[in-house]
Amino acid sequence: MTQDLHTEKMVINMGPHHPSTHGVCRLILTLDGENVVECEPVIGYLHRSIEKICENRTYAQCIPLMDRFEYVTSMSCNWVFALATEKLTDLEIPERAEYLRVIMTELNRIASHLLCIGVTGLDLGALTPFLYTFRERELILDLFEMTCGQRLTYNYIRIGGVSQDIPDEFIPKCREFLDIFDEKVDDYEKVLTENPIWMARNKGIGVISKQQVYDFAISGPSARASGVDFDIRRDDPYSVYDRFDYTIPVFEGGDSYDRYRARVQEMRESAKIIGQALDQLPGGDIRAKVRAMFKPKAGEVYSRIENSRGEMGIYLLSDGGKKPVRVRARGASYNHLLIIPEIIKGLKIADLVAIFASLDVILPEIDR
Amino acid sequence: MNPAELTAYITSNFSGQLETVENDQAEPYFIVPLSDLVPFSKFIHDDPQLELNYLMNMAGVDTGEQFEVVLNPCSLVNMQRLFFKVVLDRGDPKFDTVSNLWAAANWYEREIWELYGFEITGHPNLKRFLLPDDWDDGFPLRKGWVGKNVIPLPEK
Amino acid sequence: MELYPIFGWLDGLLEKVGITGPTADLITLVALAAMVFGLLSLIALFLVWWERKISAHIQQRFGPMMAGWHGVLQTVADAVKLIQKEDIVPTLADRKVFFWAPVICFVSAFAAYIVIPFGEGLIVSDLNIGILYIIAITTFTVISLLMAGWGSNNKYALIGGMRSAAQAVSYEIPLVLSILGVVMVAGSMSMVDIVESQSGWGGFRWNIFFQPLGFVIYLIAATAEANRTPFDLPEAEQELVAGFNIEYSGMKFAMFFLAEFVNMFTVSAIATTVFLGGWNGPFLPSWIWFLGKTLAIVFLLMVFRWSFPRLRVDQLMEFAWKVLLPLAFLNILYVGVFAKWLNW
Amino acid sequence: MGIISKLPVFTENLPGGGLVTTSLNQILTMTQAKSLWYLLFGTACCAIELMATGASRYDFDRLGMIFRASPRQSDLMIVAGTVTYKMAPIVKRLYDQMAEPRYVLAMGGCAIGGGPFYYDSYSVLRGIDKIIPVDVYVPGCPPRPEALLQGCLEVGKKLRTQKLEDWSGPKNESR
Repeated sequence: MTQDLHTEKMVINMGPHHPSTHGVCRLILTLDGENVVECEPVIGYLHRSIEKICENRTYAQCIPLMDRFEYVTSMSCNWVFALATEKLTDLEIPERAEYLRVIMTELNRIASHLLCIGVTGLDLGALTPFLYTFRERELILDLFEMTCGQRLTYNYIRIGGVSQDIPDEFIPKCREFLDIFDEKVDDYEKVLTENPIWMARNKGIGVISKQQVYDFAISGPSARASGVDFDIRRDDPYSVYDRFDYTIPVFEGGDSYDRYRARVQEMRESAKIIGQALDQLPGGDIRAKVRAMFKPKAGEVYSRIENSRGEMGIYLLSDGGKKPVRVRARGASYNHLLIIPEIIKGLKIADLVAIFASLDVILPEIDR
Repeated sequence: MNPAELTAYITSNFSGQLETVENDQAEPYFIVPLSDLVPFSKFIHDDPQLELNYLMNMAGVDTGEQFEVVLNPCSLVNMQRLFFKVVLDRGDPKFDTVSNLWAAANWYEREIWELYGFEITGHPNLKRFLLPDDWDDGFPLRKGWVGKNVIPLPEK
Repeated sequence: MELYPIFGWLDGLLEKVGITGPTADLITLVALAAMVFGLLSLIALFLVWWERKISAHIQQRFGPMMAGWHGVLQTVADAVKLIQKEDIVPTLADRKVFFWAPVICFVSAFAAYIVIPFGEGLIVSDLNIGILYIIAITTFTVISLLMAGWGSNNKYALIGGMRSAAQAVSYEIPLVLSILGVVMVAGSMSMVDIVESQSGWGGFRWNIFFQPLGFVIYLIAATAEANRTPFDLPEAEQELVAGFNIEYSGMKFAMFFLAEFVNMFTVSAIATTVFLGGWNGPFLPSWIWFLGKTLAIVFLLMVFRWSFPRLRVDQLMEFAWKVLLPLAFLNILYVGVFAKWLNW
Repeated sequence: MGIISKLPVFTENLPGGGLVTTSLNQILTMTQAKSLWYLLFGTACCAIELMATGASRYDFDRLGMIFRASPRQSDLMIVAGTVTYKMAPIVKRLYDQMAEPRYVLAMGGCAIGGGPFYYDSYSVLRGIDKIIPVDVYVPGCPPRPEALLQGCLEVGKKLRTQKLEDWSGPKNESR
C-alpha cells in the first residue's frame, strides 16, 4: 500500500540572526522533517580583519586588539600574545606578575564556564540557571573591575608582566568569592546535572570519538570529555602552573552531557588553583623594564595556552622591527564548528542547538 | 624525546632532503621542499615513534619577498611538537592539500586560499567563506595590498 | 451570590423601555458575554504581570517596576503599545488564513468559559455535556496554531505549527482519559454535578484524594495542552526563533499572547473543577475558593516554566504514548474497580 | 500604524480636538516608553554586556523590556557589536522587518563608528548609521550596563516627542 510518498527536503537557514547561534554564525540546514540531513556553516559575518590590523600596529598596541579576538576570556588572549612576544625576547618576568597572571586567567576561565553553562541552559529551555550563573559571574567581574577597571576587555596582561597591581581589598574579596563558590556550583549541579530532562536532552548526543579529536584538533573540555587526557597547563607547561596541584577532569562519554560535566568540574579545579595562588603570592614589582618602542628579536614562534574553550595559540613572525610581520591567532571554536556537520547527521534541530552550546562555539575566534 | 633527539630521529629516518633551522624555541624547526610536503606530513603523521596526529596551526605568511606556509603539528599521545615550513615560489604559489591527513587542515587551507590566493591542489571544497560573497578586491592579507574601503592609520 | 437576580433587574429595565421577547434575551446574553469577556481579559492581564513577577523573584531580580506601583500597569502598557504597532502581513502570506488564525485562537480560548462554574450559581449555562464541550473547544487552539504556522509562509512557523499539532494530538488522549475517571465517579458530565459530587465531608471530599494518579496525569497533559515548558515546543525561542507567532506583530500578536494565558487559566480552572472540588470549601464565599485553587494551579504551571528545560519532539511523543497513556488506562482500571467496590 | 492611527482624524474636529490628541498622544507614547521590547541582536563583545544587563543585577525587565527573538514583535533594535560589510544587508533587512514605530540603539564603539577597527580594516562597516537611522548612541567598548540602561531610558524620552501622525504608515515596501 505504501507507494513512495513524495517528501521534499526543506532547506532552512539558521541564519546569522538566531537566538541560539552564539554571535553571528549561519548554518544552512537541509532538513528531512525534523532530522538534519546536512549542515553547512557559513561564517565571516564577524570577520573584523584583526590579523591585518595587527600587522600595522606596534606590539603594545596589539594587546587591546587581541582582547577582541576572543572577548569572553580576554585575559587568556592578552596572555598568549604576551607569551609569544616574551619567547622572542630575553625578558625576565617577575614572580609576582606570573602569579597575578595565573589568578586572573583562572578567574576568567570560571567566568567563561559560567557563561557557557548559563547559555547552554538557556538554549535548552531552562531559563533560570542562566540567571544564577550570571549572578556569580558578576562577582568575578567586580574583581576584574577592581584591578583593571574593565568588565570584559581587560588589556591587563602586558608584555613583560601585568599593567597594575591588585588593590589591597582584592584578596579578601577573592577569598570571600572562593568560599561561597563551591556550594554555588553544587546549586547548579542540583538544578541541572541530575535533572532527567537535562540528561535526556544531552546524553548520547553529538558523540565525538578519540580519533575525531585528533583529526579535527578538538581541544579543551570538549576533548577531555572524549577521553583525551590532554591539558596544556600540565602537558606543555608555561608560567608557574607546575607549582599548583590540581586534577584534570577527564570523562569517557564524549557526548554533550560529559562536556557539560567536564566544564563544571573544571570550575572547581580552577577555584582550587586560585586559592593556592593567593596563598603563595610573593611580593616584588609587577613588570619587567620594557622600552616604549619595544623591539623583539627576529624570529618565528607558536605559543599556546589552555583557554576555557580549548587551545588558544598565536603564531608570531617578527623581523626585529617594532611591528609584527604576521600574527595568526588560532582559536579553539574554529575546529569545534568544523566538526559539527560531521556529528549532526541524522539528529534533530533541538540536538543541533544542544551540541552547538555544549561545544561552546563562539564566533569571534572563528572569524577573527 | 627532547627536541635534539627528535630532530636527529626525523633527519635520519626521513628519505627526502630537509633543512633544519637553528632557533632557541623548544621544538625542532624544518624547512621542507614543496614537493616533499605531503610525504613528510604522511611520515610524521603515521610514524609510530612520532605520531604527530594533532595539527595545532597552519598559517599562510607573506614576508614581503617570499610566500610561505607554516604548519605546527603536535602529538597528544607522546606530547611532542614540531614546527615546519614550506616556501612557495612568488609567481605561482601552489601547494598540495594535507586535509586528508589532518581533517583540521580543511578550513585552514580554505582560509589561506581565500585571504592569500595560494592555489591548493586536491582540496575537497574550495569556497569563499570569510569574505563577503561579492568580494572582488584581491587577496587582503598580502603585503602591499590596499583595499578600496581601508582607511590607513594616519602617521603622527 | 446568585447570578439570576441581576438579570431579573435587567429584564425589568428592558420592560420599562418596551423591549420584550427574543430581543431582551439577546441583550441579556450580550451583557453576560461582555461581563465574562471583561472579567477574563482582566484575569489574563493579571496573569501576564504575575508570571513576570514570579519569574523575576525565582531568578532573584525585580521584574517590571516602572509602570505603576511594582509594575502593576505593565501589562496595560504592553497591551496599549501593541495596539499602536503596525499590523504587518507578509507579502507572500496566505492572507485569509493569516488573518483568521489569531481570531480562532482568541475565540476558542474564551469559548470554554460557558460551562466553567466560577461559584455557586456563577455559571453561564450548565450544559449536561459540559466537560465534553470543553475538551472539544480547547482543541480549536491547535487548529489556529496550524493556520498560523501555514499562513505566515515562514519555514520556522511551519515547523512550529506541525509540532503543536503533533503535541496536541498525542496529549489529548491522556487528558481525556484522566477526566473520564472523574466522570465515571460523578456519574454525569455536567460541571455542576461533578462539583456537587465532591461536596461531601464538609466540602473536602475532593477527587484528588481518591484519584491522585489521575490528577498527576491531568496536570502533565494540561501543561502540554497549554504549550507550557517543558512542552513549549511550538514557540521554542532557541530553536524556532519564535515558533508559530514569528510573523505576527501588533494586535494579532497580542491576541495570541493573551489567548495563551487564557488557555493556561482555562486548563487550571478545569483542574480545580474536576479534581479540587470547584467551589466547595468552608466559610469563604464559593467564588473565592474557586479563584484561590485555580491561581494555585496557575502558580504551579508557572513554576514549571522557570525550572524545567525543554523536551525534544520525539521524547515528547514517546512520553505521551509510552508512559502517560498506559498510566491513564491504569487509572481508569483503578477507578472502575474501587468505585464499584467502595461504592462511592 | 495599528487601529489607533485613524483616531487623530476623528478627534480633530471635536471641540478642543487639539487638546484631546496631544493628551492622547502623551498617554500613547508613555505606554510605548514603558514597554520597549528589544530585538535580541548581538554580534560581538557588546552582546555579552547585553546579556549581563539582562541578568539579575542590572535587569532590563525592571524597565518593562523583554527580549523578543523575532523582529516583527520588537520595537527597539539594540545593535550590539561590530557590523561588517557581510552583515550590513542583514541588519538592513531586519530593520525593515520591524513593525513601525521602531527605534534603533547603537551600542558600543563598533556600532557607532567602527570602534577599534576604524583604521586598516577592510571588512568593518564604520558605523551603522550609514545603513539604518539610529536614535540613541551608547558609547563604550563595551559600554557598562548602567550606560546601556540609561541609553534605553533616553530612547523612552526621545519617544515622547514623537507625534502619532509620524508613523502614519510603512515607508518602504519590503516587509
